[in-house]
Formats: sequence, structure tokens, C-alpha cells
Amino acid sequence: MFKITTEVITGAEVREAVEGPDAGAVVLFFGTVRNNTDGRQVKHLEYESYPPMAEKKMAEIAQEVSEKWGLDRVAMIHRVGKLEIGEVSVAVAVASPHRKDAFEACKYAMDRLKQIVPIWKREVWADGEAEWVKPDAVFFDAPDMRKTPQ
Amino acid sequence: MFKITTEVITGAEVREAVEGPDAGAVVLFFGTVRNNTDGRQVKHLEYESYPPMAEKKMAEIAQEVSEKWGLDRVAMIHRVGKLEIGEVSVAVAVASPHRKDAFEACKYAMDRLKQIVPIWKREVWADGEAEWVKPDAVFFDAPDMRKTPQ
Amino acid sequence: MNVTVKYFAVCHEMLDRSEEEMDLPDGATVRTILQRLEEEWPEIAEFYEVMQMAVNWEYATENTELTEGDEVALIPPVTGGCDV
Amino acid sequence: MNVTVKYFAVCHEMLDRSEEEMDLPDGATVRTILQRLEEEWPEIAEFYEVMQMAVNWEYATENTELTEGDEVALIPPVTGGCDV
Repeated sequence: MFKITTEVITGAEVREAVEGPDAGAVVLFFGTVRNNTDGRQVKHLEYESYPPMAEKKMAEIAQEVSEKWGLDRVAMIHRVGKLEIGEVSVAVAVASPHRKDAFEACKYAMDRLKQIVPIWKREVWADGEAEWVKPDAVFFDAPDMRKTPQ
Repeated sequence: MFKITTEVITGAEVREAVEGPDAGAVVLFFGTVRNNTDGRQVKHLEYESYPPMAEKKMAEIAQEVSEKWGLDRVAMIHRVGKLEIGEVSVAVAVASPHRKDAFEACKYAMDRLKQIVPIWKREVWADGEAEWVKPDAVFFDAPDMRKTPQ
Repeated sequence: MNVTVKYFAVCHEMLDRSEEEMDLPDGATVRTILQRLEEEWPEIAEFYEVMQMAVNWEYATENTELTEGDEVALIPPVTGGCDV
Repeated sequence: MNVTVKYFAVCHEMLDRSEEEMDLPDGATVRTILQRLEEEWPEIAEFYEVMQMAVNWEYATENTELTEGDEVALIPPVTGGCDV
């Protein structure tokens, strides 16, 4: 299950999508809206996405997980629109016969989501200003579009 | 929240115990009952525990997490009694300002739970036989009681 | 030929529209679209180092050739997930 | 002095009881309890390498001294969590 949604994320969607009687370990990751960024007070967030491409890229990440760990139980959901403090923006679930793999694969899927899935965040500050977030230079590894595509 | 329970584990208990407006990342681990162990068909499981000591040891693991990662949002719950295939036996939740720490600390807490928390599993096989599970020699690191205590 | 071009986030904001149809000459590439946009918004060139392009939901290069009905998108640096 | 001794899992099964009160002489240690149990269940010695003891919810050694009202427990190898 790979989905962009405007609804509240409960976690049940992704968990139910990966659970099964042969998977002894399930790892879930939730990203939530924090009340501050680098100390500056956040009022709320707005997420925009390019849904068909985002869902396609999520499925590609699941394919990568399948190749690396042999796991085919991966689910990802990302919410878009206006999100309040404390609300869940993203949930990733991975089920595995082995817990070590479940932890590693879930972390990997989340890392890749931030790299290649077309979703953008706009921070609306408590003082009323707003801006589209630029990724941290350190973590930003998208290639120059004039070179080889990812 | 550190708890031994006979009730169904939903995950909400541990998640609510760790969530907060300043924690952007929450990692949950669920251990579920598999339908087989090394290929042998499992009918159901029975877990027994020593509740006061188990809850004390869970709290000690949280203290270790606090010392290692500076995180004080850790929750653990373990179910005892008869558990059917697919049911959750254990849930661990960790919230953190950083997702890498949340993944590492959650995995660590689960590893330690298996090492030092007094809970025992009895497997009831599809053929009617039952036995108390012995830990895998590789993972078993409890000290000889005649030497230094853990 | 006609293609659809989509603008997201900061691109959407700067161009003040989220998508448009473009009538392009045969043999047009992603570069052709960028050249058109440079006329309206010269500063777009400053984004090239971090921006990506997609054609039919797949990352592309400026040399990717276009065909009738393609969906092209300007992809500013993605910042999904959580910020931690 | 009186102490409570608790038996879990395989120990509970082998001794056919989950706990009992024991009246011990002054200066008794965890070892004193094990010696009593060896009279009833000599094979318990085979478990010593993997078994642990707890006194008042804390892992202990065979030399740990006991006092009135202590809660002692035989802890077979723990196997909580999931098996993966």
C-alpha cells in the first residue's frame, strides 16, 4: 500500500497492509509535526505532493527493499494539505520474519522517501510568515537534472 | 509505561505514552505470534511472567536508553496468557527528535527485553505437544548465577 | 505536439500556476520547456542545480525527448516525510 | 527467618508449585535454598549454568545473603518478546 492522502493517518492502514501469520516482527515509523524548527515556533505545516509520481516512487522503494532484504511487506502513506502540531505526516510499516531486518528496512524506506518521493513541505510560522522548506544540504542528494537521472 | 498485561495489545497504549509535540519521530515495534517455529506448526502460545520484576527490568532498559541516547520517551508492554496466531505479544515505542535515534533505541530496547526481562514462552504445537522454549544459544547471554549478577 | 507541464511548491508559487498545456515543435526536449520558462522567469536557471524534471512520473534529464501527450513536471528539492 | 520462593516456567512445572514459604536459619543465602531444592529435585543442578536467581526483583548470586521477608525467585532462561 503506497498512498498520498488528505485524511488523518492512524497507522492501522499501513500496519494492516503488512501483517500476516508468518511475519513475527512489524516495525512502524511515524513522522509527526513538531511545534518548532530550529527553535522557531511553528503554527502548522502544509504538504503538497505530485500524487501519481509519489505513489510510483514509493512502490519503487518497496522494490528496493525487496531486493535488499527479500521482504515484500512494505507500506507507506503520506498526508498532504494542512497539518496541525502533533499530527502524523507520514507512516511507514515493514513486516519481516526477523526483527533486525524489519528495523533496517523501515529506516531505509523512510530515508529513501525523503530523497526521491515528490512531496514538499511549507512551514507556516507562528508570526504568520511561511516558506517552502529547502532540504538540508547534508541530506540533499538529488542529482543535477542535467546529468544522469536517478 | 512499562506493563505486563493479559489484554490485547493495540499499540495505542505505548504510542500515546511516548508522543509529544516536540518529538518528530516515533518508532513502534510489534512482535506477533507466528504460525510456525522452524517449520513446525504452532497452535498457540502461552506466556508467563514475573510481573513486578518484569516491569522493573523494563524501566531499567528505559534508563539505559536514556543514558545512551538522551531519550526519556520509551514504553514497553508485554502480554501474558494464551495468545493466538497473529496476535501481538509485545510492543515497544520510542519517540525522539531524530529518527535515527528512534530506530536504534527501539531496536536496543527490544534486544534487551529478550535478554533480561523475566518472561517465558511455552509453545503449544498443532500436534498437541507443548514445551517451554529454551533460548537460542547464540542469543543467550544471561550470566551464570554463580558469577557476577547482571 | 501538446504536453502538460506541472509546477509544484516554489515553482508553483513563482509561476503563479500549477499546470499548463504547451504546444511544442517536433523533436522538443525537456530543455525546450525550460527555455520557454526562462523567458518569463530568468531566475529559474538558479534552481537548475537542485531542481529535477520528470516526464510521465519518472525523473528525466534536460535531453529527454518528448512526445505528444507527455506529462512533464518541474520537481523542486523534495522535502517530504518528517524533518527529523 | 521466613522468605517466599517463586518458581516460574520449567521450574514451576518440575516442582509442581509456583511458590512457597521457606523457614531458613540466620545467615542463609540463595545457596541455602538451592541445597534444599536439590534434596527434592537433584537434576536442578543441571540448570545452574543457564538459570538465574532473583532476590526482591533483582538478579542475585548464590552468595547473596537473605533477610526476613525476602522474595526469592528461580529464573529459568528468559524467552520473552517475539522469537524473531
